This record gives sequence, structure tokens and C-alpha cells, in this order.
Amino acid sequence: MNCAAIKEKLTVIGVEMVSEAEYARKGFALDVQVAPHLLVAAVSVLDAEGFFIEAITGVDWLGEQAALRKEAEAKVAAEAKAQPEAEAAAGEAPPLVSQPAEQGEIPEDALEVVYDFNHYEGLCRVTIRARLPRSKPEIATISSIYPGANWHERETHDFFGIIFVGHPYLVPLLLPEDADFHPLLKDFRS
Amino acid sequence: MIDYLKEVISGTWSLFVGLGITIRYFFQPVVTVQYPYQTLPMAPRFRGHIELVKDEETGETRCIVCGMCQKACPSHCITVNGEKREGVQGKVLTEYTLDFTRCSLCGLCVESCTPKAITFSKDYNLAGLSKEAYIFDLKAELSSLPAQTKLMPFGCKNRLEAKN
Amino acid sequence: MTLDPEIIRLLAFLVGVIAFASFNAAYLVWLERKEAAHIQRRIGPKEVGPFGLLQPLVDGIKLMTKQLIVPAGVDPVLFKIAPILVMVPAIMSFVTIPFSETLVARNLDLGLLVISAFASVNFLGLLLGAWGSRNKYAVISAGRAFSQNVAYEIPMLVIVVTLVMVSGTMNLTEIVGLQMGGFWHWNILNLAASPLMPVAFLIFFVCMLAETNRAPFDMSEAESELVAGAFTEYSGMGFGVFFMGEYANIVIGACVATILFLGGWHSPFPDTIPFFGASSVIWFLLKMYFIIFTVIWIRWTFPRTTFYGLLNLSWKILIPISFVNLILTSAMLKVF
Amino acid sequence: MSTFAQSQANETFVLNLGPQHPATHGVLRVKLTMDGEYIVEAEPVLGYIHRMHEKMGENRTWAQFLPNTGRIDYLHALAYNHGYVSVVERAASIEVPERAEYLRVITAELNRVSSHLLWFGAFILDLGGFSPLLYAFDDREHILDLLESVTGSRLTYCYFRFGGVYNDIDDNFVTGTRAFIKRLRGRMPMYHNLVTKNIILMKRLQEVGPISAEMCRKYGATGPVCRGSGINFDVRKHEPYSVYPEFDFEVPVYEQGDSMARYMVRMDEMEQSLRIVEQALDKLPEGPVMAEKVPKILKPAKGDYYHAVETARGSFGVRVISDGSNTPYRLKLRSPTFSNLSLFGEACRGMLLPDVLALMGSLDLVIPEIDR
Repeated sequence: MNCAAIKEKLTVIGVEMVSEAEYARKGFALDVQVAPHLLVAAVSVLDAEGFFIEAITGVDWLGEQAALRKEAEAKVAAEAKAQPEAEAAAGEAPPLVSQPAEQGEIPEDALEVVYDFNHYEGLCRVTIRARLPRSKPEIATISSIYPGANWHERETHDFFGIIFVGHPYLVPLLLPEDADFHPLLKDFRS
Repeated sequence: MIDYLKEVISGTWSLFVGLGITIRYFFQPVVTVQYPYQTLPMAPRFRGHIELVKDEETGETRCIVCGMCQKACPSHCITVNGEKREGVQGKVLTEYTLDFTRCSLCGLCVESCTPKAITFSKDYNLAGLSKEAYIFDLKAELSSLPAQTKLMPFGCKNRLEAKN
Repeated sequence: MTLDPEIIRLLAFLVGVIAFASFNAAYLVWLERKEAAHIQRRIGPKEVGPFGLLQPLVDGIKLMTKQLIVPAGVDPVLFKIAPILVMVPAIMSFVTIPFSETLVARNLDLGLLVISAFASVNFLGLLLGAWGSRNKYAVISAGRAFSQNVAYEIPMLVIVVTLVMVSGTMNLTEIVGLQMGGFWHWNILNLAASPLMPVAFLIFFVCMLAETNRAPFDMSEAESELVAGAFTEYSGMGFGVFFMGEYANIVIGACVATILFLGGWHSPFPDTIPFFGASSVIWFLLKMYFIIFTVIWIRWTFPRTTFYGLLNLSWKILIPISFVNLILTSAMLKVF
Repeated sequence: MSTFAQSQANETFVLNLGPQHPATHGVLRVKLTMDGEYIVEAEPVLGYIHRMHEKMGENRTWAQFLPNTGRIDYLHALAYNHGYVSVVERAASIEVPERAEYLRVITAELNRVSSHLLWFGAFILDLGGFSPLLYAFDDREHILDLLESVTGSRLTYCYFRFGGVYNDIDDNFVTGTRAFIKRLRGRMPMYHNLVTKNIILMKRLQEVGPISAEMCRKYGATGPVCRGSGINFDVRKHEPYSVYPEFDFEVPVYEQGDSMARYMVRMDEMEQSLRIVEQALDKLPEGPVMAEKVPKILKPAKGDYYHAVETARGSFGVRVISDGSNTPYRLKLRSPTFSNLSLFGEACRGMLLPDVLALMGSLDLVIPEIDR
């Protein structure tokens, strides 16, 4: 049961990006980026392989896109400034202008759902990530495949407000029954 | 049928073995410490609430009001302030209060204090009638403290250093 | 109406019996706490009076001064009757118990029958109390107490019947009279009657434990499951009377066991030995308190049995063996 | 007088086990729908002691979160210290000296034995036996004194630091630990005679609360719960961390999957932990207990790190996402009892009330660790 076998199986079903993270440095062997609609397929592959579910949690990347955009502009500005000397020095400089992100729809910040799976025999922790738009954070539930995920999903719903479509009992687990706030969002002000 | 009988007999035998153990303990001496009359000596490294150290030469505190402990504390229990007095080099401590209701005895303040001006006290029976009783004014208590010559070694590099 | 001496004697004995029952109920609590403490290698009560001897007194005062809360929605009649129903049968059965040759309130010919009859009344009180206090935990514990009591009544009575057959009478004084002489005359070692006599004593002892809901059969007031079982809603003296009732029942069980098996007030040594041989109340109390010591000792050693385990134990082991003992004894009596 | 309602097919009533109940050892509430004394449906309700450690982690610096780790599961606080400290060392790539790792293993294993002893006492107390609790506490007191002489506290330790430990041990700790190991080894046969071989307890635990290996996998149960159902999964062997590879110890695994199996797993684990401590004391190297240059204001490299440790209740994992600043961007605590308890609803369907308590005791729940 090695990670390479899992890696092919996951790429076969068209998962976005599967990278072999270096276990000693990062703590998990496979880092899988998944499109929300492919999540259930990926999880059922792992279920078939005999993985058990370790945890489900969320990460709120508020302000990430803004930082990325600022970084991109700073890079562009730096190149524009550096370009004239490079041209003078190198004669013909490759067209370095990186087109700024297309102005159309500014990519919205993401709410990321992180699934951790581990295996009882082989040393292979798989982390599946799915990024959801902050305005409409919805993803399919996997409590039908892993009943253990039922509570994890309820807890992630409590803290981040991510709605797990098809969850049998999406009622606050740790927060009081009538809680409508989601404490772990970055813009949460108690 | 035979193993059923064997099980009944071995079962009753295990009951009598259990009784034998408890009756043996019944006649053995008592293990508990009778608290109000006898008290246990606290280990030298026991962490009670923090207290200021009285420097044996000057008889005053060693605190230089740098506020490192105030910044290091996760639950903001320590408030320190001092004032500049002419003719005195550095700040003089005027107020050092510890809100012990929120302290989690993690030791980050004692560890971050460079002049080693605070250490852990050894008292554990802190009974008070109100929350305010737990706001300790360490500066006031300083006078009643005995001068501590040998500081409890903490964070020392290895066992040899702990010896002296 | 002339007061003939019989009535005065009877009144005096009744007062003595009630005093004995309540004194015992109080100081068994003290004995239990002390014994449990030493088994667990700690001290137990020692503040109030020397060795904590005044502790039961102080507990009694505390219970009496506590407010008797009758929760809303409770059936007041049943709620108030229940503690009395548990306490009175226990005291009533003291009337027929012979503490020594002369020290007996009313020497009835059917003493054993009276005690067995009252023994089954006390758990009715438990049932009414639990049903009256409209508390879910209490109702569960009442259900358990009911089936436990039925399950353990049968082997106990079968053993009592075998003993009545062996001694030919139900009058307790005569039963003890038959066990004169040294301890080999006691019924527990009366192998002539039936080789299973020690096993019969063991069964009787186990049934007595189950009758009085003592561990390891305390299914009805199982602290860790049903909080306080039948008397969850009782506070103050209501709980106090329940408690005294339970301890009085233990004392009754111990007395009956000593009378039937351990030769009542006779000393283990034959009468020829001058001082020790004489049979007296001391021997009766010694044996009784030894049995009570064992009851407490068992409570602080064993975990609780499961409920179905408890019923299986009775229906599948105790009752068959007691029937075998009954048939064996009748056969032995017929043959010899 | 209302005429007796015609009793419907399933006359069930709801009974609240908790949140204030002697057997839940904390504030866990289980909503039991009961039919007579049989459980139809059991739904644990959580959140009564939820303190939101993960939000606290986000507005405290890396070092300031250390005291919190001791409060997540106060029975085995040192393993939680170990988990958090190791993940930050992995993020900031700090090298920990050999002696510090040995001290961490010695104190964590002693803490595991004290956690198992308390579980043993409380578990037998739930089943009605009162004395074993006091004997177990008598032994546990020795461990608490030993750890107090080193770390300064008795229950919620804050002894590990990034790059090493708070201070060094002295000789009477070593002699005290060896004496304790000899003492506990002498006491184990007594525990087995008094409790394990007792017919009443055997009847109480055998075939009670069966949990299959498949159910463990589906719910993600780890630790003694999954080792009781035949799954050989122990983070110390599966993902070796710290200096555990240098010690030889077995992982006790039982196949039956009932409460008795989980009970035996923990009793054998105490013996294994003593073996580890003994070997660690023999091979204790000299040298510093703190890494040389650990920056006062720690700023670990950006990225996402995970580290799992084996606590008394299962695999405790800490996922840390750092954005290079001195406070964590996101701190996820994966608590083992959260998953172990999630199979409770399915495991105790159709059981009797006393068996439910036997099952709940065998899961070794620590409620603040579930609610975090």
C-alpha cells in the first residue's frame, strides 16, 4: 500500500493536482487539490483503498486574493522599472510584461475545506483540499461514505458556515443550538 | 456441562481471591496524609503563583520594569509600571500586580525575565472569599519575603549546572 | 384495665427492639464507612468524637433538620407512605427474633413464616416510592428491584423449607435449641441432614444480599447508572428512613442467617468449658456482626453484576441447586 | 382518570444521561431514546465545555499557546504538549538535542501510565467497584510527585518548549522512577487478581459493546479503541517520531473488539510504557536539554504542517498553517476521543443501560478533549 498507487488512482479520475509532499518536512504524504464536484469520487477511491478518516476542517483565506494581486502588481512594477536597464544591457530582452490578471471577474477569496485521511497499515496520510467561493460555500457531504465524517462536517459547519449538501443532521454540534455566528471566519468580530 | 461447572467453580474461586486481597489491605497501614494536621513538603520546583525576588545585597527587587513578563503572558495577568527618578539609573518599580484568577502557571514570564526578578512561590493553600482577593500586589508582599540567596535553577543547560 | 406483666414485658421489649433497630441502623453506617475506608487504606470519619463515633449522631441530626421537599407533580400519598412501608416491616420482624434463651419479644410458633412474609413487604415500599416520585430513574430502578426480588425470593424460601424440614419446627427458639453443643452441631455443618448444607448457607447468604439490594446486586440504587435509584427525589428524613430501612433489613438477614445456620446464641465450644461454653447474647451478636462485616466487605470488593446476569444467576444456578438440596435432604431424612 | 391509552407499538421515552451524571466524567450529555431498558437511539450532545482552543491559537503567539495544550486533555497533557511542540519544530525546522527528546519520551510515557491508572479506577467505579479506584490513585500519586519534582505542576503540564524542555531532571528523579517502576510491576498482579479475573467483571465486560474493525475504520477510531478490535495502529510504531524507534516495545492488540479487549489493551499498555521508560533511563545521553539558537520571537516558514502523536486515547494530530508571522494563521487540533465517541451512537443501539456505561467507560472519554 504505497502512495504512488494512490496517486495514479486519483489522477485517473481527473483530480486537479496531486503532488507528492515530502512527509518528513510536511507531515503528510499526498497533497491533493480537488474540484468540489469531484470530491465524492476522490473520497470513494480512498474508501475503497481502506483509508480511515482522520479529520475535516476549514481554512478561511480572506484577503489572499488581494495580497496575490498586490504582489503581482509589485512584480510587474519592478519589471517595468528593471526592463529599460535590462534592455540597454542585454540588447534584446524577452518581452517580460506579464499581463495583469484579466480585469473581468476578480477571483473571490476562497474558503478551503481540508480532508485528512490515513491508513492503518501503510504510512500514507492523504490531504484532500477543496476550495469554495466565500459567498456560496457549499460542497457535497461524504457522511454517506464515512459515517465518522458526520460530526466533523457539523463542526466545520459550526466554525466556518460551510454547508454540506445532503448532510442528514446539519445542526450545530459544539456551538449552542441557536448559534448563527461562525467564529473561525477571519472577519468574525465577537 | 463440565465446562459450565468448571466456570461456576473458577468463578466463585475468583470471588474469594478478590476478598482475600481487600482483607489484606484492610489490615495494612493507612496511606493517606491527614491534611490539616500533616502537610506534604512541596517539591523545590513546585509552581505556585509568581513572586518578586528580594535581592540579598540591596534588599530591593531586581525588577528593571522592562515589561517583558507583561508581554510574554498569554492571559495578560501581570501589570507592571515604574517611573523615572532622577539620580537613579533606569526605572524604579512602583506597581507590580498579578491577577491570579487568570494565571495558568505556564512559566513564560519567569523564563522571559532576564534579570531573574520573579520566581515561583511555594504556597498552594490560597483560600479567598472574593475574586479581588486573588489580585496580588507583589510589590507590597516583597517586604515580607525572606531574602532569597540561591535562586531555584531553571532552564539550566545540564545536570551538572543544577548541582551547584 | 389491669396491666398484667405480659403486656408490660411486651411493651418493654418493643421499646428495646426499636431502640436496637435504630441504634443499629445508625452505627452500621459508621461501621460501613470505617470498614470501607480501611479497605481503601484511608481513615474514614474521625473528626466528630473519638474515632468518629458521634458521626452517625451528627448525620442523623443533619438529615432531620433538612427540609422535606415534596416535588411538584408527585403523588403525595404514595410519596409519604413509601419510606414508612420500608421501615415498619423490618422492625416488625425483630419481634420474633430470639436474641437469647429468654431475650425474645414474642416467641411465635411460626416465627420463620412471619419474617419471610415481612421480608417481601419492604420492597413494595421501594416500588411505591419510585412510582410515586414520578422520576424516570426511579421507575427504572423500581422495575429492576421488582424482578430482582422475585428472582431471589424463591431460592431463599426453598432453603428455609429444607431447614424447617431438618429441624421439624418453625419456632426459632426450638431451631436454635436443636443446635446445642459445639459448632459441629450447627446446621451449617449438619452433614447428616444433607451434604450440601454449607452450599445451602452460601445460597442463603447470596439471596439475603440480593433481597436487601446490597452490592454486588445493588441494581436498584446503582449510583453510577440511576443516580440514586428509587429514592432519587427524597431528601431529609424521607431519605433517612429509607436508609434506616435498608440497614434494618440487613440486620434482619444477618440474624436469620445466624439463627438458621450458625446456631443462634450457642457458643462454638461445647458447654463443658466453663466460661466460653455458656451460651449467651454475646455469641449471637458476635456472629451477627461478623456476617454484617462480610456483607460490607463484599460491597467494597466487587463490581456490580449486570441485570440479566443477576437473574440468570438466580434462575439458572441458585434455584436448581436449592431444589437439589431440598430433594437430597428429604431423601436423607426418609432413609435415616 | 384518563383511560389507559392504548399502548402504541413502540412506547419509547427519552432519558437524559448527563450532562451532570456520575458516569460521564465530565459534561457529556447523551440523549437516550429508550424502550423499557433497551436503548433505541443514543445521540451524544456535545459543546458543554467547548472553549474554542483553535480561535485562541489564532490570536496568541506560538509560545503563548503552550499552556493551552496542557488543558485540552489534562490526563495526558504532556503528549499534547509534545504534539504541538513537534509540529512547530517541524515548521520552523528546529533541531532538538538528543537528551531533550529522551526527557520528553520519559515524562510522556509516565504521564500515559498515570492517565491509564485514572481511567482504570474510573472505569471500575462506573461498573460499581469502589476500592480499585483508591488503589489506582495510590499508585498514580507517585507519578504525580515524580513529574511535579521535574516540571513543577501535577496535572496540566507546560514543560516542553520549542527546541527542548523547560529544565533538566536530577538524580532523585531517576532513582524515584526506577523505584516506581518496580512498585507498579509488583502491583499489577494484584490488579489482575482483584479485577481482571473476577467472574462478575468478566461477565460485565465480555461481549459487551462490540466494535468491529470496519466500524473503527469508518469512524476513524484510533488508540486502544481500534487496537481492541484487531487493528495494529499505534502512531509510535506507524509514524515513528521523536526517539521512539530506539526503544523496543510491543503494541498490544486484541481481536474480540468488546469492552474486555479494550480493557486488556490498556492494562498491557501500562506494562509497555514502563518498559519504554526503563530503556530510556538506561540509554539517557548527556548534553544540553535546549537547542542552542531558538529565536525568541519565533516565525516559522510559510506553509501547512501536520504532526501526529500517540496519546493515551489515540492519535492526536495538530495541523498548523503559518503565514510567516509570529501567530499561527490556522491551528487545527485533531482529537482522538472526538472520533472514538462518534461511533457511540451506532455501537450502543439495542443495548441495556448498564452495558452502555460499560461501553462508554471502555472508550476512555475525556470530555474537554472532545469539545476542545
